[in-house]
Amino acid sequence: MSLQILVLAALDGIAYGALVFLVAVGMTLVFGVMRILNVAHGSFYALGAYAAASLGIAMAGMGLSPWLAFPMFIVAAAVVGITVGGLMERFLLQRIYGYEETLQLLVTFAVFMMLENVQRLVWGVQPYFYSDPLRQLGNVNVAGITYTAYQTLFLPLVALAVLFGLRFFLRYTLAGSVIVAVTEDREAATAIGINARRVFFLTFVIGVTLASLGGALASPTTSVLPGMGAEMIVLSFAVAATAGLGQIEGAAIAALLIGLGRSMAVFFAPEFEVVMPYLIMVLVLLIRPEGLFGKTTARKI
Amino acid sequence: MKGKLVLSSLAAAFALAVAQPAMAQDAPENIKIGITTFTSGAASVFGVPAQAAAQMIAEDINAAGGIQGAQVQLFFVDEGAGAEALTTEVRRLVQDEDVDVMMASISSGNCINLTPLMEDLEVLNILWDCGTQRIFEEEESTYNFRTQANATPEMMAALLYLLKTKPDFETIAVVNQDYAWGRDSWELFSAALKKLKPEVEIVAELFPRLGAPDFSAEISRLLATQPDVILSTSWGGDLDTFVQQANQRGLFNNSTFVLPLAESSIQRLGGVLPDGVIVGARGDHYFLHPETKDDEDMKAFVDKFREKTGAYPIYSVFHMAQAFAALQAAYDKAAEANGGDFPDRAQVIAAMEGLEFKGYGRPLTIREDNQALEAQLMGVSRTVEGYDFPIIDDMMIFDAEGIMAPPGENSLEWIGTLDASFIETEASEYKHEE
Amino acid sequence: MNALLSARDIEIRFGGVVAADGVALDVFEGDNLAIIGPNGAGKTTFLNICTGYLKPQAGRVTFKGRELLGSSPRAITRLGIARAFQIPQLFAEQTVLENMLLASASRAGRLGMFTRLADIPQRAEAEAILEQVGCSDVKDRVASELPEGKRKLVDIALALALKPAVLLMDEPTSGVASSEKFAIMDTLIGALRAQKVTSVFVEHDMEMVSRYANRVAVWSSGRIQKEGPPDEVLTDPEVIRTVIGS
Amino acid sequence: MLMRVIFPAIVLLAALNPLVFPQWDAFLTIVFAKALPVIGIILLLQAGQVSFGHAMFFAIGAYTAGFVGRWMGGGGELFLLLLAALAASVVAGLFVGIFVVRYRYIFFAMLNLAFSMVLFSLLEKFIHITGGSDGLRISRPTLLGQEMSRANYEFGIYYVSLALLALAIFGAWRLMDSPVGHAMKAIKSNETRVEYLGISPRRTLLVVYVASAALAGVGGALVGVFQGIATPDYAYWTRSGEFVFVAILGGAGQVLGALAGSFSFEFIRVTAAAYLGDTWQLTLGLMLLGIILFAPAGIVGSLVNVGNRWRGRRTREKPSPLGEAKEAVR
Repeated sequence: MSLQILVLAALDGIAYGALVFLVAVGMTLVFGVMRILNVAHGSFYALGAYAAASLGIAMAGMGLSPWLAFPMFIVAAAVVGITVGGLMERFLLQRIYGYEETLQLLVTFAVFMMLENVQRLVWGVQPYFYSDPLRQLGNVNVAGITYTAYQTLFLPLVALAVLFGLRFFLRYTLAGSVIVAVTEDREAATAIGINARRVFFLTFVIGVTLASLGGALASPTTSVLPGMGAEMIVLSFAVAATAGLGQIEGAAIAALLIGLGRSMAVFFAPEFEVVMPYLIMVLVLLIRPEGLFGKTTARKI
Repeated sequence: MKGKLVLSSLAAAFALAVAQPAMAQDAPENIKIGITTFTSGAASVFGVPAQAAAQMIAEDINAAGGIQGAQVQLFFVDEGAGAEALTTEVRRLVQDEDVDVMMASISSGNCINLTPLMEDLEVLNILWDCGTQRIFEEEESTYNFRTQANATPEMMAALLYLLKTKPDFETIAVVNQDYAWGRDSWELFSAALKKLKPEVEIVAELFPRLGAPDFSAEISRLLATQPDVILSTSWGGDLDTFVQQANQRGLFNNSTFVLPLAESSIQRLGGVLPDGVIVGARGDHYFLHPETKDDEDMKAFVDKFREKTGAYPIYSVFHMAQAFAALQAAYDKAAEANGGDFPDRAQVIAAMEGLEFKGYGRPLTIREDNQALEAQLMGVSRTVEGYDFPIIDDMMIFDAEGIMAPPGENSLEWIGTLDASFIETEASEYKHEE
Repeated sequence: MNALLSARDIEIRFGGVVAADGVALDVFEGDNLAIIGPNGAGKTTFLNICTGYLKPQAGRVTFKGRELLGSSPRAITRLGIARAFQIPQLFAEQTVLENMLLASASRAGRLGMFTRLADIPQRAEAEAILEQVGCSDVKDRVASELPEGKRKLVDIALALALKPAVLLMDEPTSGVASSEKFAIMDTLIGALRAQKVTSVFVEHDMEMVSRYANRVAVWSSGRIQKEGPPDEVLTDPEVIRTVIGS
Repeated sequence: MLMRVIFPAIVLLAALNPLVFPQWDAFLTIVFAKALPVIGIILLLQAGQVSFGHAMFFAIGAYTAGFVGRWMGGGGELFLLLLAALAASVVAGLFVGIFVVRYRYIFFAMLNLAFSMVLFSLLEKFIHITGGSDGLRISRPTLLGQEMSRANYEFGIYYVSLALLALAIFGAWRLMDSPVGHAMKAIKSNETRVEYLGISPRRTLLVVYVASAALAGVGGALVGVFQGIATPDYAYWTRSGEFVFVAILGGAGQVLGALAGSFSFEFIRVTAAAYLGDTWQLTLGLMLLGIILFAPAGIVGSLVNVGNRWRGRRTREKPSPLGEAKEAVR
């Protein structure tokens, strides 16, 4: 294997990992704080992609500058996060916080099924493609190979920004430290007067916004079509479980690992491309049952 | 739940609404037709237009007095709802609804699944779109007939076109979807390539999964290896994504692309598909078919379909039209044999053997193994005035006999008997005319 | 006389907190050993170590000469060391009798898959133990519905159903109404003696200690500060200052 | 009452059904066959563990039936195929089980999911062996050595499925009330104490896991030989999700819930697909939400509760089939 190929594989892996991270980090955050594994997370990814693609196509139709697509992505993601995520938390999740994990999981599974259906009803079955932002950023040349700046530079930068933004938010802002407090010890946090409900609402909206931001950012690179969410869920699970549930930095590393594993497979063992994320997840969990960065907690007796 | 839905009830209601009382005294009121098609999932890019076509054709048939005086009534089943739901619903149609004929299906997997069921239930089934060559090669069939070509001539035509137009290539790579069609089509193509041009080196065999959202790594690898030819039999959203990403990164600059199913994506892709890409349409049909585009019925069909859906017909639409054409021809033939009286089901099935019928391309014949002989149209993409997407130019039409395995012969074994003279297979050539 | 259960040089710390720093303690057959000491001194931790729930950083624990460290709670239970808990650890969704039968079934060997739990041959014995601890009246109630005192007793009964050689109890009568404490301890200690069960119990109530223990160990600052018969230990001025007085 | 009167009555009715409504046979065969993996899920739920990967055993059963049938020539013999599927899923259950019983809750669910997705990918990958996404054709086997027409064969399979389901329901019912079954419930409410009783939670879970894998495998084989095909979709995670869905729908507290859930699920799916057109997923999703929010005991559990109330008996059943035991040990 030549160095060139390693570099190429690494670039593709980073670009893919960045996108996966953007989606998976929301799921990880939500699980860390609320202890709910949100199956509907992939649907929010799809909703974000659909919203961004249809807004983008509409904007292009109005003759607006393609540069406006970038702020539009954030707006689209936030709109999905606040409306769909907010409504789901307020009217559904709030009723089930006392339930067992399994039932919570199934509630989100039900939402997933419904949202899959809703997507088809709203957007139909034909693929959407909105690649103006991708073209707008142009190409870069690495080792004689053309890459899109959007995938190779922009997406990883956004992922880094989200990673450090979240770290900053959780460590240095009041809302963030409240979230951390609830993550670490819900009872103690409630005991000192933290309103867990508001924390949950905030967290969930952030998580959904991140998922749909991932979808919005993915839309210029891929066909937006029904079923795109179902695969992303499994991938997000793989990242979240590999990282250790609730581990934000861990999710970044796990996403990178899965991205690199996948692109290396394309270059050296294409037949393994599909199984790669699951193999990584199985291997990591077999060696470290709580994930790469997860912590075990013993029951107090 | 991989996207599942059924438009069937709406469609059935619609079909009921358009159905009218029968004219002829001896004919039954209705011919009931069950149609399986994708109305959900990725393959609905074929299924939904085909469904629209079926409804449109049924309207036309009924407005013209039906088939031998009987109105056709359609029942749709969603192939996207999964194998069990599909067989359950098909069974219900056959056993409870008592349909006269089934038309199944788009997915080869579903065809493989349903053909033995149809044999057992003893109901006429028209394989209206699925491509796997295995079906009639592996098992004989009494009740199943295919009204279009299969994977073997489709791939042979693509290979021949490539060899005739670009004889000097030295390296090839494949990027196919990782499922039966992607694998089978490459097996046929590469087996023939090895016989006809053994010196060609296969530099990459990539099978990203069906529905993959990203091909960046595949494209990087192709950019690094720079094959002369890149083949992809992908379709739908996968093909769109692949072409978009490949175009953006300049993969089209140095490699010739062969995209045998691109006709079905070309209207969505628009200008993203560059000129000079070898494009196929899985058969002998195209809305600008050089031999039939000026026929009145072709023009009317294309216009009406555009009016109904806003798009030009794609190959699955033509396949649906062929299935109806065959059905109509079979009823007519059977009625004639029956002294002009309305035929019973067995007579219709008997009429299917050796049936000659015409869709919107050259005439077709059903062979003794129940497989239709259909010519193949290939060409390259070209941007022309009047269309906001590339059309197919420099067309070649290959007659079916020369490019498919004879009845009873296995395709791969047949390909094993080919030699370099196969490249000389004759083709009619056409340029696009304004 | 050889010790039945013997701990040597146990060291364990959690972060900066030293819970045990060279603890040595012997339990002899027939003992009713009470462990007393200030809150948070590490008494429960010691029980956790002896039963394999925690692993100390250094030291050894032997039972009948056999090394216990590294074994799981399950393996240690199977050797004959049972444990009752400060916070009752019951199977909340099942009835008291079902809780007991599960313990009895486990003690009797492999668990069956197709006989009903209620029909196992050990049922009479399980009911007898419930009778002994005065819980027969609640045997058909779901464990989570019981008042705290009853839960505590069922917790001990579960350990007794294992017919252990040694029973480790963590504040057996905390949570039990004080009017009932002595009656319960009378029957309990009686049952232990009758079945020749050696017992160790962590206790805060000095009256309980002086009544029911034959030996007392004082745990303080991660060490055994003093050890001996109750009348001797409980009157020691230093013990009074550090433990009893506090 | 439920198991002594209603269960035999249902089995009897089902046995008589082909004489009255033979057009229901195909539908009911699928209902019975798919209830088998759901029983397995219900058994695991006793210990609070949810497998999001049991479709893997379902697929293993179906593919084994296909391979063995092909190897025997013709289609093989139904009972041998079922036996082979049972053996294969037991072995696979043991192999996967040894790993997954070390994990709990989300990790248990996820690891199962990962294993099943690996299998799913392999089934799609090894196209020359498995037929890839087109699936593996399963020819019609003989029934007790008899070659059969499709109608007779389906009639036979109907009774085979019914008998196996009845057996499985009875067995699972006994298992749930056995020491192992109670140990499962105990694992859910307090695994630490289970250890302190000298019971191995892992071994207990493993035994039940293997049993549940076997049920899923036999169910998969039945669906496979009935449909005449096994596809990689059999192993996809949404199918595993469906099994869990059906378990909750029917009521995870009662074995009979598997049958009730399976029947309702398939019924909704078929009728919604036929009459509600493009909204059947929406319908199913709403159903599931409704059940969890308003009748968490599922269909059977809710009926039992209503029955008990009607007879004026105070029930000791918890409102949720899974209980709220997590907090109970505090």
